[in-house]
Amino acid sequence: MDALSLLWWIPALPFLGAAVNGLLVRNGQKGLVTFVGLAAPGASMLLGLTAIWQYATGLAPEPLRQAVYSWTVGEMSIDVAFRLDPLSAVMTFVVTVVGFLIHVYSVGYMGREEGYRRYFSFLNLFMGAMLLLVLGSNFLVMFVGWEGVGLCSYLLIGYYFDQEFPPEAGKKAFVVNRIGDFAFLVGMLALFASFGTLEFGEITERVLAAPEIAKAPYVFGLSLAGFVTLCLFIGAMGKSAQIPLYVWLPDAMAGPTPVSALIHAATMVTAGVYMVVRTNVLYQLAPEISLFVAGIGAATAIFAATIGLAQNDIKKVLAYSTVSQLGYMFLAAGVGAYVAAIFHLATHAFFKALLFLGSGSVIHAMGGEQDMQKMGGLRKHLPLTYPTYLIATLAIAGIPPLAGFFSKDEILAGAFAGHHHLIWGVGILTAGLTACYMFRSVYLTFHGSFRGSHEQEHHLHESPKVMTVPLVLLALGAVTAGWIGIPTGLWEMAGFADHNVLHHFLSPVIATLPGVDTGHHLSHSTELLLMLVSVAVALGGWLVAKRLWGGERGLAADRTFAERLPFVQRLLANKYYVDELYDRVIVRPLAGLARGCWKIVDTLLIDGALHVGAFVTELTGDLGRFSTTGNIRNYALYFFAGVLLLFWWMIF
Amino acid sequence: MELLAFVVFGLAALVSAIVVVAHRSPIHSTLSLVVTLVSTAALFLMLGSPFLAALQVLLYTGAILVLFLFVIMLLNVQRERTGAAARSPFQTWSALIAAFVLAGAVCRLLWDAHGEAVLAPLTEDFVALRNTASLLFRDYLLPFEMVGLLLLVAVVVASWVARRGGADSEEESR
Amino acid sequence: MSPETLAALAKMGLWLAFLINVAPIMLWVERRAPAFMQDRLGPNRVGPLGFFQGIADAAKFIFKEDIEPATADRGLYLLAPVLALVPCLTTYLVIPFGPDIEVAGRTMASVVIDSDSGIFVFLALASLGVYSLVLAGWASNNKWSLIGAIRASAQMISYELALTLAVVAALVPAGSLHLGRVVDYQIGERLFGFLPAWGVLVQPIGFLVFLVAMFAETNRLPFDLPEAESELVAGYHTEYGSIRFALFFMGEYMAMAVLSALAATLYFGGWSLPGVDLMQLPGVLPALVGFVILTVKVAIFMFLFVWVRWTFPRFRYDQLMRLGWKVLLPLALANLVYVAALAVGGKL
Amino acid sequence: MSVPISWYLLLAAALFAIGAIGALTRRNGIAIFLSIELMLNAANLTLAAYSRLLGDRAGQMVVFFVLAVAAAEAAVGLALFIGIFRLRRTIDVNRINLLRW
Repeated sequence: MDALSLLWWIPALPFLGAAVNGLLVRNGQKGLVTFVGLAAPGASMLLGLTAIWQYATGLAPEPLRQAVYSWTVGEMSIDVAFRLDPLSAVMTFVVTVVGFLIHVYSVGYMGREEGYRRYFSFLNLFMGAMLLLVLGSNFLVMFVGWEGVGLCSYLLIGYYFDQEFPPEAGKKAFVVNRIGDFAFLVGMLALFASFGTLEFGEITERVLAAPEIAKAPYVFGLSLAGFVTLCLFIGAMGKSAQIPLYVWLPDAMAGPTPVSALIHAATMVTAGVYMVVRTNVLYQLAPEISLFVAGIGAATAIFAATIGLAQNDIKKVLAYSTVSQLGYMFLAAGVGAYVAAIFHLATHAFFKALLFLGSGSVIHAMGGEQDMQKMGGLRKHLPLTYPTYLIATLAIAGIPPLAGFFSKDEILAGAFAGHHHLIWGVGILTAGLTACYMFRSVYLTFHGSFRGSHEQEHHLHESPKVMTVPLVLLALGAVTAGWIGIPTGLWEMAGFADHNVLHHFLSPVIATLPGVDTGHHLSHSTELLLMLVSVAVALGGWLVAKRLWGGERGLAADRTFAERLPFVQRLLANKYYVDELYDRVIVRPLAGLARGCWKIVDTLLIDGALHVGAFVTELTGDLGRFSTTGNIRNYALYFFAGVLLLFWWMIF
Repeated sequence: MELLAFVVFGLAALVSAIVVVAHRSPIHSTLSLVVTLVSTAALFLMLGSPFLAALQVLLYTGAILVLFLFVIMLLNVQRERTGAAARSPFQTWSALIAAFVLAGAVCRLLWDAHGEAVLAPLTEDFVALRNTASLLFRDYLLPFEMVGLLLLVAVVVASWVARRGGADSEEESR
Repeated sequence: MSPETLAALAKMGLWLAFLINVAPIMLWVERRAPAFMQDRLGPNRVGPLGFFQGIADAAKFIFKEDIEPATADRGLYLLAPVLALVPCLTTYLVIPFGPDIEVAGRTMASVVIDSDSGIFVFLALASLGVYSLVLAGWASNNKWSLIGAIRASAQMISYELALTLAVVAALVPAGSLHLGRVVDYQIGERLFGFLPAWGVLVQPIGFLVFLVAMFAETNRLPFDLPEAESELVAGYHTEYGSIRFALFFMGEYMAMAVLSALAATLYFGGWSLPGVDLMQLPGVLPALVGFVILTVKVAIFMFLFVWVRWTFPRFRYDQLMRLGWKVLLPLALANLVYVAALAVGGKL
Repeated sequence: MSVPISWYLLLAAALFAIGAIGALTRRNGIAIFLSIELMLNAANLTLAAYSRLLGDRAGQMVVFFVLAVAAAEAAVGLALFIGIFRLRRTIDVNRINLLRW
């Protein structure tokens, strides 16, 4: 079977599953729901893997494009087309594999929930939308997927709609995303206005052929490339939770934990990174925006990492960790290390999904409790969850030879090579902090003695196989995912041929522009030194965490910290009061403005005009109705008068 | 001779028409209308249409006005009440003025159009009933049939509307 | 005075002489005939066999005190009995009573109004008969009278339909509204080669309808609901006495006579007798003999009226209406269709 | 002596005006009906007169149809009055003003 010709079925299958589960199956048919809910993304995954395999082993390095339908409005024609190239192949791989594993995990985790069918319908819908996003051949299809995942995110955050907070969080996510989406739309339309097409391939070709078009001044003192990339990046800020639009992501943890793993850690939030890399040719032509991207990424990375240090909710820790790691990815993209960004995206997908699923297992065991202050010593009770969680932590901390080490190291190397030393410094500091707060969560959760209630302790149990098997598989990925991108330098130093598979695979996607300097090459010694530094920092972070929270120490360090530096502790625990700031600066003025509009524009002007109109009409009617006396003789007289008038008119 | 007949029947028609309108008793109004119609029938005869004259008497006075009388007696309609409350001077005066204006204008127009023109003598052909019949049943067959249908519908509707003890009738609840 | 006018006056005089005498004679018949049927004597003091009884009754009516109800609508009260005579004193004008005759070198029709519209005029004038009943009932300001008047108007309108339809069917064979042509047709044609083509033989059902409707139109038993003495005292003429009552009385008998003449004309060959050719007679004799023949036929009908009166009981009002609308009207229509089909098929 | 055609027409116009006055001023529903019949009759007279003037019997046909329609109208109208009378015990149009404002 030629999987490549069936490309469009990859996103279509999950959509089909969502439709079947959402529209045809009844609530009670749990087995059928499970079957459809797993079969659709499973088939999609198999198809996707086959297609990637066939593409990667194929002779043609050309991107594969498949148009399904042509949407024509007037003279404008946009294809509903799919594109398989190295970048979308990597993304498809991550999305389908991680997505499918999380689907399997969900069967166990969500087994006793009320809206089981709804959940799987939405989850399939998300898979479809995400695959549409990554496989779309032009901005419009991508945008449809982009909005689709936003919708699913909203639906799934607000999954527990009978509680108070989740729907609020869903709304917040949606509204914050809208801000970014709007900018995305503006950027997209600017591209369309300039090039008359939205196809990735065509735009890249045109820009490569004539870079001066993209460099020409456009608006606000920016070049076309600058304007478009800025707009797109603002879109990415929303979707990928960068400063200042990151605030929705920690709240998004109100959704079910597998949702957090899939959408708000592994896949959807990386869409922004994917999009930036997808349009790398434009970013390369807009160095100032690239630098801005890097700066935002670095700031987000360290900012979120510091907050992560002071969080007690296990999922919040992971959420801020996600924000921080996404910052890393943008840092990479900003400094021109696009492959590193995608590399980190892929490895991160595995270990972050693993972390979330592990935390889900913990929460499952704790009967819904998420506060780490009530945990401790869980490793005895969770013999499978603990090692997998630990592996993920090691991976994210950057301990070799796990996945996180290679990707993170490549980012830092990229930053250093591009002479962005300050950014590199921030990155390395963040790496230490990451190790520190991640091990804090490990120690508080699994080590020491149990701090929860007796009931909870009695209830503790390892999760069922359907949940632990995905954990193990993901752990395998977290260990090995990095090996596809072992740096060229290491291979060379070890005397082997270059086996940096990922780099070679992705290189066709990264545009090489004349006059744009991308070839920063570090000497092998520098590269090795940088690796050692980052490993040392990671180990340092781990050791600090062990000193502070390891063993039976529990929460003592937190208390000491709060006593010694109450201001800093409160600042961190309250996430720098950003939500409050936004509330004061943006939300309330907006609400006030809206209220003003309502009172003055709507009630006074619009309603007033209507009331005046209605009053006039009513008055006319009140006066006019006296002519309808109900007395037929009056009517006859009107009639007769009319006849006379007609008569007069006809004669004279 | 013809002039005498016209004066007699015309005056009869006019006077009885005024009585129709002016008399307060519906019975007297109806009977005056009978006189008007019979006079008009005579005028039809003078205008060379014995068919219309006979039809006028047969249909109008013999059937329609009998129906009026029948209904008036059935409902026992009394004379119209007089008195301030029942009067509406505006209606009355405007009606009078409008009618006089109309009549005046029409009369003026007709007089201007025809003046003292006198009719040509009647021809046998015009009066012959056979010709009238062939016109009615040949050239005007479709309207004739449609009028028949109309009358059928009217009969059905009338008997339905006026039926005793209908669902919406007060009669039944008593 | 023109010869035409003179001739018309003569013809009218002939008719009036006949009609004036109908009432007194019928008074006598109405009393002697039932007496004979019931095996009793009846009036036998005034004249031979009490023959002048009618004259005595008429004298009584004329000399009785004229009483008017105080609450009556006087004008209409006085008008109504006069109107009772109007239809009968006008409708005979179109009934032929003989063949065309030659008088003083002129051909003259034995009918007062020799018009194409003949029967049309008859029906139009006959339809005015209802007014006298309605006005009498209304003007009397008496509930019995009013009920009688309402009954009369409904009854006469209802049966007029059947009557008219039967008449139309009877006209179809001759193809003319002129009654003289109808009689000519009945004289000229033969059924099966030997029977006279009298209407009654061509369309017996039409005749039956006509006969029944005729009884109803004249308010005779068994259809005398408007004056049913056992229910309404005397119906529309309850409040009438003396000469005014006599006028109603005369009107009723004259209407019977005229309708009988029409029936004879439409269905029994009118003034003709099979095998008798009046044209052989000289002068005005054909007309006079024709009139006598017609009178004999009318007399037979009149006796039928009396006979039926003393034979059948009175109908109930709803039965009357049902008979009129649901039996006679469909029958008359069916008869008309039948006759029209015969005419179109060339069988007549 | 012959009568000018305009006399017939003027008579018809006068009858029509009288009928109109009646239709507009009478309060009794049946009287209004009678006035309308009067107006119809006036129109019929005009038609017959013009039929005579123009020597075209089409006018007589129209009169015939007017008569037939008048019969239908009278039947339905009087039935309506009977119905109204049953409900409201009156046929005074001043008091039959259900469709009032």
